[in-house]
Amino acid sequence: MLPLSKPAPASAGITGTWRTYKPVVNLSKCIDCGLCWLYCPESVIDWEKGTKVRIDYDFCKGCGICADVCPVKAIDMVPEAGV
Amino acid sequence: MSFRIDQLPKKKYVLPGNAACAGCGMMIGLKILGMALGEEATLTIPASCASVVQGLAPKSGVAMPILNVPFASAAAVATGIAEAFKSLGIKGHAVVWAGDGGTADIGMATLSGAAERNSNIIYIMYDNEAYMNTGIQRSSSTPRAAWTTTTPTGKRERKKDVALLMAMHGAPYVATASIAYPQDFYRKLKRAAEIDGFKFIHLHTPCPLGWRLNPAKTVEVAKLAVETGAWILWEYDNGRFKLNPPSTIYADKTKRKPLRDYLKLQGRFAHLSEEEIRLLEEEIEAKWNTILALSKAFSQSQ
Amino acid sequence: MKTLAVQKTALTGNYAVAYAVKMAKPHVIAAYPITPQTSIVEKLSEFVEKGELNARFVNVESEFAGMSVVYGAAMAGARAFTATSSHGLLYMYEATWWAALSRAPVVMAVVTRTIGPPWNIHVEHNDILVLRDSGWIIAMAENVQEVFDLTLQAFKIAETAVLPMAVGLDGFVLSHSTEPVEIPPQEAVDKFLPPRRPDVPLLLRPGEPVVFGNLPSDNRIHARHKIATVYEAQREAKKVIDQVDWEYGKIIGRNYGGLVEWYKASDAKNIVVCMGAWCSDAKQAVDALRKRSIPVGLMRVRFLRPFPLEEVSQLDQYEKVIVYDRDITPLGGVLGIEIKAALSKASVINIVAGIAGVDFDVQNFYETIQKAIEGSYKGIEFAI
Amino acid sequence: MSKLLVYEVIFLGRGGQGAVTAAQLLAYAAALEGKKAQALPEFGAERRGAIVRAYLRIGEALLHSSIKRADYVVVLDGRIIEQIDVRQYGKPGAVYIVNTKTQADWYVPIDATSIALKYGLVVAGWTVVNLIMAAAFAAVSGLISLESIIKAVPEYVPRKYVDANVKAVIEGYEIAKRLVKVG
Repeated sequence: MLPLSKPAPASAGITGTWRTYKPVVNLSKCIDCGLCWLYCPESVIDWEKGTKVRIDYDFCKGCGICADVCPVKAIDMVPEAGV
Repeated sequence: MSFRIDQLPKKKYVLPGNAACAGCGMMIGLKILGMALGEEATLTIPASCASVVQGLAPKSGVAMPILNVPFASAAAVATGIAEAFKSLGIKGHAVVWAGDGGTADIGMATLSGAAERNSNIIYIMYDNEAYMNTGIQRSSSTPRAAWTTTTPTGKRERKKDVALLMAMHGAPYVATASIAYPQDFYRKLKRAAEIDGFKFIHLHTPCPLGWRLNPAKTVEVAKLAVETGAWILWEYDNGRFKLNPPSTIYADKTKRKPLRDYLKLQGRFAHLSEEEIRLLEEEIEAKWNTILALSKAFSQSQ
Repeated sequence: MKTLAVQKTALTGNYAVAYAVKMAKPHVIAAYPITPQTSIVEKLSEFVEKGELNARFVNVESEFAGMSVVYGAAMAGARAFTATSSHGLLYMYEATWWAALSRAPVVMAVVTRTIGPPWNIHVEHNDILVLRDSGWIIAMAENVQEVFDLTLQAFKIAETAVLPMAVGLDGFVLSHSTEPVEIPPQEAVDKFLPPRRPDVPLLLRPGEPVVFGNLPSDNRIHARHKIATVYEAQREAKKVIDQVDWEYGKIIGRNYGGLVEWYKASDAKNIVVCMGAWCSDAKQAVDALRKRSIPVGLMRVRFLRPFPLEEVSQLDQYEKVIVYDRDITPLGGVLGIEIKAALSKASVINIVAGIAGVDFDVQNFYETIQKAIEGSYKGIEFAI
Repeated sequence: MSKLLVYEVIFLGRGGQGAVTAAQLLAYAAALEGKKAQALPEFGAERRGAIVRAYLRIGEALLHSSIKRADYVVVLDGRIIEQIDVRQYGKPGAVYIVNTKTQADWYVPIDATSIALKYGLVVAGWTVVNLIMAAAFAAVSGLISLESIIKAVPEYVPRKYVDANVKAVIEGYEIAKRLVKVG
């Protein structure tokens, strides 16, 4: 009766294509604090204490907040190929 | 209440691939809302960026029940939901997630009405300080001097302080919050959920597009707003008005960072002269005097 | 079946609404006072305060908020009621469309009143007619008993058709007139009107992440939804109205027979069409003309939405169709325009009268019907 | 146009005097007898002290236009007949019932004010005569019984004024009945 929506990834498409810079985690520097996970506006960073972080590049828009909030500068923003 | 980051729920209430701009501060707020009340909340969202970021039907990039509603109606629709829940014996919170336009301007009447009759809702005003969804037009919550497309030489009027207005309604719970301080916002959401009646949280949410800001700096600039004293974290809980950390220490003016540090990250303030910055500092000082006077006058629970 | 203990009383139209709403056991009521609607919500708030009605009564700060509250309540599964009039309806206008296109089964009494300026609290139908394109079901009562019956029926119609419904009653003429009313016993009403299904049109519950109203990925999804609501659901509603009226007759003992009422129409040569309280006066004029061997009949429009297309198409068999409108648009009256559009043969005369509360009585009907039949009027006539 | 089998009544009073309530009470009382009756308000905003009208129909049909000229005209305040031409509201042969001490040949005089004072029916400086005059109309017209009116009183009067109103209504009804018999 009503056109309803259900939660699903990619409600605006494969938003990883929006990216100009790509966050790359230097896991050897990572102190597993979880701040990048906490502040990522996209929920594209997965984290459990002890497992360190993993970024879903299909959807990461490359905003760079994770790199900015990282207390040990373990995330680099690397230009995407072709940019 | 304190908590460790690793103890926060991992379930995603904001889903990857949604329609928010890169670096959107509001989405950090929505994430925290999900963590705090995701299983208990039914959201009412008026016309705003928040209606767009959900992405395209039949998908939704926000994993909570949502009723999208007309611009001015949110506080009243949520009242209806809360009353229905009460009448039908359903547990849960009717939560409004609205922007500064939908709250401070077009939605002011329904908001004030809900506050005055103490409707049992949690109203969150995510404040990115202009009509960002329609392309950066001024709102009454835009700070003085800020550039917007309808204030091309800077806004001449001061920012409407909606949180104080709600406190002056005598609402049982009113607080300010910032997306830079998720722990504080989380705690305030949990506190609001414990209280019967009208709850209002004014959440400061930078907008890279509208603030002419590097998206990477969203959290940093929000933090600077607090550290320079331009945004003050406080809560008014059952008649008691108090500052919250880290704003508590900034009651001492000398502890604050220079306002310039906050302004210089934002293109919307790029045109400001030294004199204009000085005037803004005076205005911030006046706001602090008000807040400190209130926390002195309302230092006990009523 | 045991004989029902019907209570015979006399009520104003507004109190008839309030009593019917009380018996429908709504969960949420929200409304803002406006003359001449006010005594509906005053009475309902009194019922709630006295504990005679177990509903949540929300005192709102505007009609826009009133409609928004009942909309939210209805979407959360509640039976919800509001009432308004004139400028109040205009002020809630945005939310009325949102309610219809959300398939929110709210019920609203509209005490029809003139739209200003200048300020004028008297009857006119332009206010309720602004709902006509939105998907709302719109009924107009002729007398206080029908006000009561339509209000009760409205809850069942709205909840079955899953569309909001407005019950129109003429300002002062019905809202403040005291007339005999038969009130059925509560157990009969309960039998007629069971509790609402809270999961239609959607189940809005914490922990159930369903979203309504975000942007469509394909505008055709939206277009299909609009067609389904304002066109197809309206057509379905006609069957619902017939069924509900039949059930009401069976359980409560009174029914009305559908979207229109025919009055002495079967042997008539010319026919009068009108809507609302003044149909009583028009019927007396028809009787008086018939006593002088002028074979005229009447079709009373009870429901403007869904539009009674089948019934109206029967008007083609009459020589002259004399349509009375208590409203005005740049093209004439709304009924006149819509009936003309539905007919191919009959000559339609549209008489616009009684707007801005101008009194129009049996004698006025008698004279204007006579003139219309004689051929003194062409097209649109303003009988002020 | 043929005559309708409907009796029409106009109440003339001052805003706040309860003309509408008088008409409503009579409609309710008529409904208790299974009669078709309707009380219509003046379709306008009331101002305290201004002359207002209320309408009553009893008969075979309910109509929804106002009444211009009535079969009965009931005047709640006698000073009104000095102020306006009350007879503009009556059909030819109409019966006029006026709350006054003064006699005249064209109306039935009922001293409702004295009855109201006798039973303490004074609210906020106004003597409450509306139901006494309603009862007088019932007596003069013979259209509604005193018993039905007494039953209707509690529906339209705050509880603490019911007894006084019932006594006053009975007295008004009986006085009117006697006057009609004599007349």
